[in-house]
Amino acid sequence: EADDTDFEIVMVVKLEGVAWFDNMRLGVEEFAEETGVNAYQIGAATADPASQIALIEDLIAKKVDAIIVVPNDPVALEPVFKKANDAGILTFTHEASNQKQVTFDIEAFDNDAYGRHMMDVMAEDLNLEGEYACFVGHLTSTTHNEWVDAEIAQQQEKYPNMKLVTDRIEEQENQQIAYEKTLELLRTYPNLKGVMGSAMSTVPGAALAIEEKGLIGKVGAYGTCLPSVAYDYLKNGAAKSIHFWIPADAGYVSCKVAWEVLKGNEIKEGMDLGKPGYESITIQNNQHGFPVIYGQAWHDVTAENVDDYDL
Amino acid sequence: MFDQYLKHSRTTILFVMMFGAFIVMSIFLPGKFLTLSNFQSIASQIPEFGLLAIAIMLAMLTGGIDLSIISTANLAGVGAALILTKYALPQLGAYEESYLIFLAIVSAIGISLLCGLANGLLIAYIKVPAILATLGTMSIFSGIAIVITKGYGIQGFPEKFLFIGSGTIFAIPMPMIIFIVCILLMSLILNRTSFGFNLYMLGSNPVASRFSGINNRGILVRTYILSGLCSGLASIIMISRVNSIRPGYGSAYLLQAILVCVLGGVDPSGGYGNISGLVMGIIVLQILQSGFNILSFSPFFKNVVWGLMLILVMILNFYSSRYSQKIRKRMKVD
Amino acid sequence: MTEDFLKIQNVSKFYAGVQALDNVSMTIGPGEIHCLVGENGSGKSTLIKIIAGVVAPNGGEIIIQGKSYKNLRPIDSINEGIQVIYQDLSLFPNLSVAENISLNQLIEEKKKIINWKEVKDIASSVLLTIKKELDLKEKVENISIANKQLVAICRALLRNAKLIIMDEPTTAITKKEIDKLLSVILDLKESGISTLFVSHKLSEVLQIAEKVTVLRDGKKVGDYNAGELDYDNLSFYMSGKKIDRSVFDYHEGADQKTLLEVKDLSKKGQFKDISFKLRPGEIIGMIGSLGSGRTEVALSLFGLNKPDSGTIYMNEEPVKINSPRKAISLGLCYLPEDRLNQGLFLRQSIQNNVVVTNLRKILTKSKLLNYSKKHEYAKMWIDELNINVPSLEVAVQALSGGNQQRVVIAKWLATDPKVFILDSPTVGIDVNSKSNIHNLIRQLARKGIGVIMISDEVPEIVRNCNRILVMADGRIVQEVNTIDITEDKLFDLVSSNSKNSEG
Amino acid sequence: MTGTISKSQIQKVFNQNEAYLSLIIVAYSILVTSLNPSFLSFENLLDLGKSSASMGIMAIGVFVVLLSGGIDMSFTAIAISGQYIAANVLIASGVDNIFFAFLISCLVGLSLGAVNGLIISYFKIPTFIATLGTLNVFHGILLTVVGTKAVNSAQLPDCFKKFGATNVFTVVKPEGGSYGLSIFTVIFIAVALLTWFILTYTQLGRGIYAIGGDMEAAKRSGMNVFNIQFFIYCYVGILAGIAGVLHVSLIRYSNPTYLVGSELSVIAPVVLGGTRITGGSGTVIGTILGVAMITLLNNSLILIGLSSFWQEFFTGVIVAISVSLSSYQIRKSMMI
Ligand SMILES: Nc1ncnc2c1ncn2[C@@H]1O[C@H](COP(=O)(O)OP(=O)(O)OP(=O)(O)O)[C@@H](O)[C@H]1O
Ligand SMILES: Nc1ncnc2c1ncn2[C@@H]1O[C@H](COP(=O)(O)OP(=O)(O)OP(=O)(O)O)[C@@H](O)[C@H]1O
Ligand SMILES: [Mg+2]
Ligand SMILES: [Mg+2]
Repeated sequence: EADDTDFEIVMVVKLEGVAWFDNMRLGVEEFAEETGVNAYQIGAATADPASQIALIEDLIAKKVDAIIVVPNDPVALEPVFKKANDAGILTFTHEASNQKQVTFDIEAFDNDAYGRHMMDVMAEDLNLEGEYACFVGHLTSTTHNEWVDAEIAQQQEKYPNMKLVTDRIEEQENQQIAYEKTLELLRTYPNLKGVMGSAMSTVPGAALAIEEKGLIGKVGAYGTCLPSVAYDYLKNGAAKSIHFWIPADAGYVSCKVAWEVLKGNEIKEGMDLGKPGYESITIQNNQHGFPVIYGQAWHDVTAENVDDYDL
Repeated sequence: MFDQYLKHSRTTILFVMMFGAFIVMSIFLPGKFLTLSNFQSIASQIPEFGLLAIAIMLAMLTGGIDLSIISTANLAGVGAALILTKYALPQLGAYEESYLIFLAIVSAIGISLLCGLANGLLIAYIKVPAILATLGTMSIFSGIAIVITKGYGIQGFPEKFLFIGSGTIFAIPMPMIIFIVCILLMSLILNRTSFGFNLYMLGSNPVASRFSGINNRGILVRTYILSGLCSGLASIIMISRVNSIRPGYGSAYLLQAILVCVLGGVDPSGGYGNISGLVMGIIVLQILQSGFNILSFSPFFKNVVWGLMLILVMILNFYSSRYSQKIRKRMKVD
Repeated sequence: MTEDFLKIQNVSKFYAGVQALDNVSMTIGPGEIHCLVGENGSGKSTLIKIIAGVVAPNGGEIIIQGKSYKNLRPIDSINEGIQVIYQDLSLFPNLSVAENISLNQLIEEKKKIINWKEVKDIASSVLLTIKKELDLKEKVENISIANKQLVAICRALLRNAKLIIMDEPTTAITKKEIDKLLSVILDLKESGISTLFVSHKLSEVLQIAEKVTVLRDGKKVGDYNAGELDYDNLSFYMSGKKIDRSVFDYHEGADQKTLLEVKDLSKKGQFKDISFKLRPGEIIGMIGSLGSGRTEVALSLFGLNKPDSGTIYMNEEPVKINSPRKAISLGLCYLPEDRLNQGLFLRQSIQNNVVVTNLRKILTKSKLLNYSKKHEYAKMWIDELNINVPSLEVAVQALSGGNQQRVVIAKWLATDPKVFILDSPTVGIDVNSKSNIHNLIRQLARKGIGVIMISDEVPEIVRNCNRILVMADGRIVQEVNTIDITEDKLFDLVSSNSKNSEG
Repeated sequence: MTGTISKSQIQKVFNQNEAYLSLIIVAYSILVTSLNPSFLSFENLLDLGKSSASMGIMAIGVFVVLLSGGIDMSFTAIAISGQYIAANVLIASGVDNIFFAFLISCLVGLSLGAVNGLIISYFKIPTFIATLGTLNVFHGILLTVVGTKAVNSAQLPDCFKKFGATNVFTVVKPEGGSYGLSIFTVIFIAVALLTWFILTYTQLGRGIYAIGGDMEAAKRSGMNVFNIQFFIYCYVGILAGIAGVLHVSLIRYSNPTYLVGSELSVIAPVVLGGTRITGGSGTVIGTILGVAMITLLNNSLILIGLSSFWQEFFTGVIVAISVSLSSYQIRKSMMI
């Protein structure tokens, strides 16, 4: 019988050196320590699918056992995943619910639900009315686009008194651009009430602009962000509510799924993967017929509970 | 003869480096570096990047630069992808499918030629400095790609098309075969045609080339078209390899391609540099990159090594030219 | 006599594969006008650069005012009062005339802060000494070569200078300016300033030199007092050969068709109503004062300067020449006046420089370059023109001026031209090479090529042309047959017309 | 004189580059204002001045290097190193003083700039290659040795935030809120003036022009080319250090992966401003105009109501048009 710990599981993240994936690494390391499996995380210096593929190519050459990817561009990975599978390597993804060629995709939650949830929170905070704008990191970023699609859909279905002022705005994952674009939005749409962010950099950038223009209380920043990044702005009221899932947990859970599959165990609906929000997972096949594991792992953070997080 | 050898001292340094990198990696990664799969991995990564590097090199030979290579590739890829997916119906017969693939390839190439032409016209006729012209067109091309796709990727191409990016012939990855053909063709063009000859002359002194009756504008336009073509070919390999296209794909390649050109001995001020140097530069970079990936080095450490390498080549160059002067002197005295 | 100002002892210098200087010694006394002559590549400029501290010698000693320098830097040399007019002028193209002129003075005075009024004052006062007016604000890159040369001369005339070295300062300027310069040198001598003067125009050398040092192949041939020298023995010392000083004798051939005719060619601000005819085998000289528009006319014929009106006929057919390619295809070619920038690809090999105009001849049937053909073809022309090269692979910048010019000529002859326009073909070229080039040009004419030769040198024009166009202010003011005129008369003609243009 | 006509024409054309750029800026501003009058508010202009300051300062540095005939690719890595190290040192030492931050950032900038200067002037490596190398080395070392963890606004010492909010004068709006002339803009102007002064009125500055015009001639005229080059790269380093502090103070966030990768978008406005890429020619005013043009473009697309999907395309078209217009004017004077 093969040793249950004699596996090499590699997490390939979008980008090295950002807070989000630094945190994810903690989860991967926790998993490695707890189980004794050789699990670790790598990433490229630039968030470009091409560099990520290069990393995976080399992992295939290295003959690891499982590769988990947080893709910059999910479809771009299909061929290289196929190659990995052909070489007997298992492939998994996180944040790519439409992925083909994977054993499992692991999602902290359903993107559509998450987007709708963020819109609900914002709408409630704005008393169900007012103008808002949505940001994406890059116009080409799938997850962000899915969230924004869901947000807009939810608003159109449920909040007729709210109004999207312009097409989704790109801030290139850059806080200064988020700041400048928000300034411009505030000038162009004086009745703007809410700014919805998708990338980590939007909320602080937008909140800063709101604060500087003396609009705290009149305009608020919402959206996905880390508590530590948005901390000041939540406290001073420029950012009203942020949402995130804990990357370390996602990292841990993904490794765990990979390990269970490597050991030959079955992943079942309702299983507990050992982290909050993943106590009772659901499994659905995506449109291409590949199974996706969903948790309910999002966290809503406001000025009240932001101190509870150290991330 | 000795002169000839010295003239190529830069190439020699590169060659030694390439060999050194290879040996070091083989020793430090026993059983992991010297494997067929690793070579296949290296071989399938080099081509698209290599073609982009050639595209930059061509522009550099004229003393310019082409920043729009990635956007050209993206736009060409979007064009091809539109054709491949729009008409890729399941009931398509084998013949139609081949025809479709052919059409897609032709349109990708056509688009990239047009992009190159646009650059060439701006640079040759309106005399916009290349860095500005291509910076502008970079935004225009990728802007068009974004307008067309609204930011969403286009995916799912016919199986046959994927052979270009992922297939192998006698264990040699298809992209590598394309790349080798391109290298050979490009060396032929640069070294053996009058266009290539004139390109080098123009790069080393545009005024004198004008005074010698070289059609500077024509050469410039053709160079940028050729550079566009290389980007187009890269894009075909690229979209086939990843079975999708999305604007922005490959943006990390831009600075890397410039880096590898310079490492490979292309003079950014024009007139000097050859394909063999470039290819060696690419191989050095790829060997180190793959080695570091296998070793799970921090990607930032890779940057340090590349940067150091670049400076090191130049410093060695500096000393070798000093040294060679001394040798010459001694030969003279003897 | 007082102590020598400058003493050079056993200086040697190697360049890649070339011994530029071999054990050369020389002294220059205070107030002495010392000339340095030698063929192209004999090491004159190298010696000068060594004195200036720009190039480090491989051996030997440099003693300035009794102080021996091991590691002479440019700034030491400047501080010792040595000012150099470099052969390539070494001006700053992007700076104004005023600044170029006064820069050295400011550096010399170790000024940290620039007073622009002072810059202007220095420049205008120096210009006054050579009685020349220039637009002080103009950038040097926008002025003509001649004016650049004047700027370089002005720059060297510093207040504290003790030795002024002039490396071919008179190549582009005309007789009148040259005379002024020579008189300035005599003035300098009066105030105890020495001059080291390099020129290929032996008449100038003979006119002002007190002492002459002759170099050949990097070795010193000897020091001579001016009194012992005349044109013939000086050129013999330089080249070891007797210089052919024959004259072009033009025989009207049977074929008297007009090869090239220019009718009423005008371009606003440059030239007006230019008309002339050129027959096969003719050498037409174009002479005139600076800025008289000769180069512009030539550029128009070569498709690089679109004229406003007028017609050009080749073989009695009207032609439109809108690019050098077109010109070449019509059988016209142009040897540009700025050899280094316009004529040569300095860092490219000699053979590439030769074949560049005529790749067709070295293509294989499948339109690919044939390297051995290329080599042979280049070699053929190099041999044909007797160009002395170490190897065809060497960069052309390693060649001496005369050989470089012959490479340019070779490149044009390779196109099999009918009309050859030579703009200042012997600028900066030594007497021996010069006479070789002249012979070459005459041979071309004899073969039926029509030649237009632009030059500032009256003797060159008179000896080599059968007809002369005198230009001033963008117009042809006179057309004369060479047999009808003497050198002196032509001098007068040119200078009287240029006086008009200045007045 | 016949020559004078063409001469003055050429000169006019060269100065015209700035005129053309100003014209394009004015025309574009009119377009934007007609689509959305709030563009031309004093407030907006002051805001733009603030946002563009750090890029502007880096652009001035790039301008000086380009002028000298070199190019610097590494200044973004220097700026981010200065900023990030300063932020971390302030946190670690507990000293909450913006001058200390500037001191550290500028020291880092100075030393990295000095490395560039030494490599370039000692080994005579082409500047493009040398700085492309050091770009990778500096940034790589920063990320591997100093760290990759971003400094959040909550962790960032207060002095940065205060500094970022400092205005030289403040206008309180009747409807509430206020705006003012940011100290950033003043620093930018001061740097521009200082640079202009150095370039115009010091021997050193003329030396920079001189080596940009002809390096060999500069050596021959006894200038200490080594020192001049060394100064240039140190100066760029210091400017990058200043820009780094402004950048972190503006967004209250220091991420060591920021800025790097934006080299070309800083070099472009400098070239757009008429600085010759081969050196020797260019003006501070032109550089400022170039920066203004790009800033304007980046901060007006929402105002004119352009869909985000079209923004990149539009930016490209405007850049292409403006560079074409100015190049087209100059092209006649070129013999190639
Ligand atoms: N930088 C250099 N590198 C290599 N060889 C050189 C260099 N400079 C000069 N030489 C060679 O040294 C020799 C002497 O050159 P130098 O310029 O001193 O000649 P010169 O007497 O000034 O000739 P001319 O009359 O043409 O100016 C020539 O053979 C030349 O090719
Ligand atoms: N004032 C000027 N401004 C710019 N370029 C000039 C000016 N004068 C002359 N040039 C250019 O410089 C080159 C040589 O000038 P030069 O003084 O020899 O005048 P030219 O008109 O050619 O007269 P010539 O050859 O008869 O002396 C030519 O290419 C000419 O176009
Ligand atoms: Mg000389
Ligand atoms: Mg002339």
